[in-house]
Parts: sequence; structure tokens; C-alpha cells
Amino acid sequence: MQINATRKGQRIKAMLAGELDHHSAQYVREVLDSLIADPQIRELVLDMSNVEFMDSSGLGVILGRYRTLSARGGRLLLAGVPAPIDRIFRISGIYALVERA
Amino acid sequence: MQINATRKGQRIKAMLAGELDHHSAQYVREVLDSLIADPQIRELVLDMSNVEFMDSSGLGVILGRYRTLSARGGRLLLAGVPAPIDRIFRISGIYALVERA
Amino acid sequence: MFKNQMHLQFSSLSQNEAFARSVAGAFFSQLNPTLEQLTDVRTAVSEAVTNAIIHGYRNREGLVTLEGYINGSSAKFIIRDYGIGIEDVALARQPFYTSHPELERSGMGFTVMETFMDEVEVESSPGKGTAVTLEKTLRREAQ
Amino acid sequence: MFKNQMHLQFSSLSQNEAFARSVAGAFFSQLNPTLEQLTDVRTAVSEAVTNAIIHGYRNREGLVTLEGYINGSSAKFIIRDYGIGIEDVALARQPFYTSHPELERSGMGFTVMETFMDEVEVESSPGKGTAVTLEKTLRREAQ
Ligand SMILES: Nc1ncnc2c1ncn2[C@@H]1O[C@H](COP(=O)(O)OP(=O)(O)O)[C@@H](O)[C@H]1O
Ligand SMILES: Nc1ncnc2c1ncn2[C@@H]1O[C@H](COP(=O)(O)OP(=O)(O)O)[C@@H](O)[C@H]1O
Repeated sequence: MQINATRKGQRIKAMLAGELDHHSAQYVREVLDSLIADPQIRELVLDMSNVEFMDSSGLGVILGRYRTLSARGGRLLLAGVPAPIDRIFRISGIYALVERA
Repeated sequence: MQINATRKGQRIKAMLAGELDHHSAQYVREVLDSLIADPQIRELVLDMSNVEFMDSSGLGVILGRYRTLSARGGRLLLAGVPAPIDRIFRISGIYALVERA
Repeated sequence: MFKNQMHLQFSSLSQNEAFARSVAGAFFSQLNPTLEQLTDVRTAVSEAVTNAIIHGYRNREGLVTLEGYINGSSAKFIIRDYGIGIEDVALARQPFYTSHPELERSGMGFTVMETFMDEVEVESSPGKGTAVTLEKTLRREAQ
Repeated sequence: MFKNQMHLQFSSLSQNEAFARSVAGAFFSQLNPTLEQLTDVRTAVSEAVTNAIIHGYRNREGLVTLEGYINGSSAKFIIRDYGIGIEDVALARQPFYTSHPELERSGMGFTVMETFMDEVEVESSPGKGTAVTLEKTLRREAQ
């Protein structure tokens, strides 16, 4: 997995690239947590357009960051979700919690 | 494997695409033999630029067609050979028999 | 009718999650599936293999097996571990149930398998291990 | 030091030549090889598996095994069949030697394996089968 991020004020946009599974989840978790460590950050946009594979391990990673942000009144948004990953998001009901950018 | 061919007079140019191994060799052999079945054909150019994989089974296929053509005074030429396949051609000494187009 | 089979055994390392789904995908490709069907299989196998590694063996060393069978236009995969097993399979299969929320597991692994495959069967004995059978049949228009 | 292993068994069908080299390639990829090193391994494994299918089993049904071992920056593959075996291994390994010129075999399979891998070992007993061991170590700059 590769993660490139840009910050604009209270907003971080992170572009994920590669395969998001249990093996890569630990790394993605650590990088995203460091990106949103500053409590000023209110919004995390995950751009998924270059994620080539994701299974349910990815749900756990996204929900974990959602919890951190919503505890401080912030939010998480998903952008560029490829069709196969969108199917996993839909069956999990995650769109009730995180918005599509 | 996919094979697309064009004829100009006594010359056939065949564009091979895909993986040339023992499994696909039988098919390639049949198609090439039907392309050069007309004894007027004196030259077969094999364009290898879209061959994604080849092992020594491909050598047998090429040498077999070379024999048919040289028996009638014709020749076989190889074009667009990708680097990994070129290595196999070089160790086999095939360039002593067939030319690069 | 085209028949084929394969049997793979590998170490319970998380690196092998990607390896195992590549193998399943390469085997299943012999049926000329659509890209969506291929992703279904890769994803379901990834779920079952991940479960074997993290739940079955709790990240200890062990061997995971992946069997593949092609029979006409149907493919069957069996993922086995010889780890801790599952006490209550019906509970484990429920959406959102996970024994490891602290690892940020979503509890959606079995639900993903069920959504993406035609059949999912789970056989498990506590202390002995788990076998998950995944089946998918390609309808004619897909070939 | 990273260690990993896998053990694959599959039917001696020519469709499985592409499958087997995909599996070897996916496993070897864990060492982050260059594209050239990856092609070397895919090609050498393809040669040994093809030989098992056409020479070992003469296109009859049988099982081929492909084992893979990663040990630090080295990879080892063993391809086994339980078919006819080789009477004279030294002869078989000679460039251009083939027992099946009528099948348009080039006799270059072993030579390709030797060129593309660091070590090639052949163990065979007539009537019992053949095991080909292929090894490749990545030099440091490649990682
Ligand atoms: N191979 C296995 N060995 C032992 N327990 C398992 C295995 N597979 C699944 N389980 C149990 O079933 C539960 C639900 O699995 P799953 O739906 O994949 O969700 P998750 O992996 O996110 O926990 C797991 O939390 C675990 O308790
Ligand atoms: N697995 C095997 N079982 C039996 N014989 C084999 C096996 N592998 C190789 N051979 C013998 O060694 C010969 C040389 O093999 P190789 O160099 O790969 O060339 P080719 O496959 O083109 O004949 C074969 O023709 C065959 O007689």
C-alpha cells in the first residue's frame, strides 16, 4: 500500500494505492492515525480510486478512523470508490456512517 | 493466443498476442501452417511484440515453420521480439536460421 | 466436461493472503470468468485465508491449505486450517459478529463470502480446525 | 530473516502450465524481484512443469507438485512428477537433446532452466518420477 496525503486547514485528503487487506491494514492504520493525530483535523477524505483490492479487513480500518473523528465531532468521507469495493461498503451499511465525497 | 495475419503477395505477416507455451503451441502451429499452406508463400514474418510470455515450446513452433519454408526456398523472420524472449532466442542459436525483420 | 484440481499448502503468514488469492484467481481464470466474478472469488478466498491466519492460528505458525476444483462451469475452493476451531458456527457467521473487535475486525468476513459466492459451508471442530467451502457456478452467458 | 513456504499439487493438464508459473511468480514476488528476475522464474518453472506433463506423464493423468521455499533473499522451487522418469539425466540435460522431436520439442528446456536460474538439480528414477530443483538468489541491489 502507498498513501499520499495533502492537508488544507482542518481537512486531510489521503490517496490510497495498492491492496488493502489484513496484511497491509496495520500499516494503513498507523499512517492514517498519524495523519489525523492533530486534534484540529475535522475531516478525512479517503480517495480509494487506486485501491486495486480490498476485503473486509479494510472495513475495520475505515471504521476505526471514523470513530476517532466522530468522537471529536469530525467526519470521514470516501471518494473514488471502485465498483467491487463499493459492493463491500454497501453490504456493510458503512454509508450510514461515512459519506461519499 | 491470438493471431492476426495479413498477406502481401508471397509474404505473410502474422501478429502473435498472448502466451506461447506448450498449451497454446498446438493452436499456433495449426494457424501458422494454414497461413503458409499455399506453396506460393515465401516469407513468414512473425511479429512477437505482443507475446507476453514464451518458453522453449515456442522455439519448437518457430523452428517447425522455418523448416517448411526453407524446404521451399523461403524464409522466416522475427519482428518486435521482447527482451525476455530475445534471451531465449539467443541461447538457442535460432538467429543463425531465422532473421530479425 | 473440463475438470481440474489443485491443492496448495502454505505458511500462516499474512504475506500469503495476497499470494493465496492470486493462486485462487489464476486457477479460477481457467473458466474465463468476468472481471466481477474473478474479484468475487479473490475476495472470498482472501476472507477465508485471513480468518485461518488470524483466528485459526492467532498469528502463530501453522499450515493453511487451499484446494481448488473445477467441474464444468463450477468452481469450488476449500480453505482449511488446523487451528483453534469455532465453538458456535451459527454465531460466527452472523453479520458484524467478531471475537476480535480490539483488532478492528469488522465481523463481515463470512457475510462477504456469502454475498460473493453461491455456496458457503463451514465445518469446524474446536481444537482441531476449520474448513470453509466456497462454491461458484458461472451462468452460461458469462462464458 | 523472512522465510516462507508453499506446496502445490495439480492435475497434469496443459492448462496448468500457465497456472503453475503464475503461482511461482506470485510466491517469488514476495522477494520484490526485478521484472527480469520474475520472468526468469516464471520461464524456468514453466519448462519444468511442461516436462512433467508431456514427458513424465506423456499426457496421461497424474499429479504434479510445485514446492516453493523462500529463505532470506533466496528462492527454491521443486517440481515433481511421479511418471516415467529419466534413464540418462546427463544426456537429457544436453542442449538440443529431446526424446520427442516429432512433437516439435526443441530440447532446450533444461538449457533455459540453467540459463535463467542459479542452480538446477535433477533427480530421477526410471518408472518412479522426476524432481527438478531450481534456485535463485537475489543480489542485494535487486531488493
Ligand atoms: N478459521 C477460523 N478459525 C477460528 N475462528 C474463526 C475462523 N474463521 C472465523 N472465525 C470466527 O468467526 C468470527 C467471524 O468471522 P468473520 O465474519 O470473518 O469476521 P472477522 O474476521 O472480522 O472477525 C471471527 O471473529 C472468529 O471468531
Ligand atoms: N519430467 C520428466 N520426465 C521424463 N523425462 C523428462 C522429464 N523432463 C525432461 N525429460 C527428458 O529430457 C529431455 C530433454 O528435456 P528438455 O531439455 O526440457 O527438452 P524438451 O522438453 O524440448 O524435449 C526430454 O525430451 C525428455 O526425454
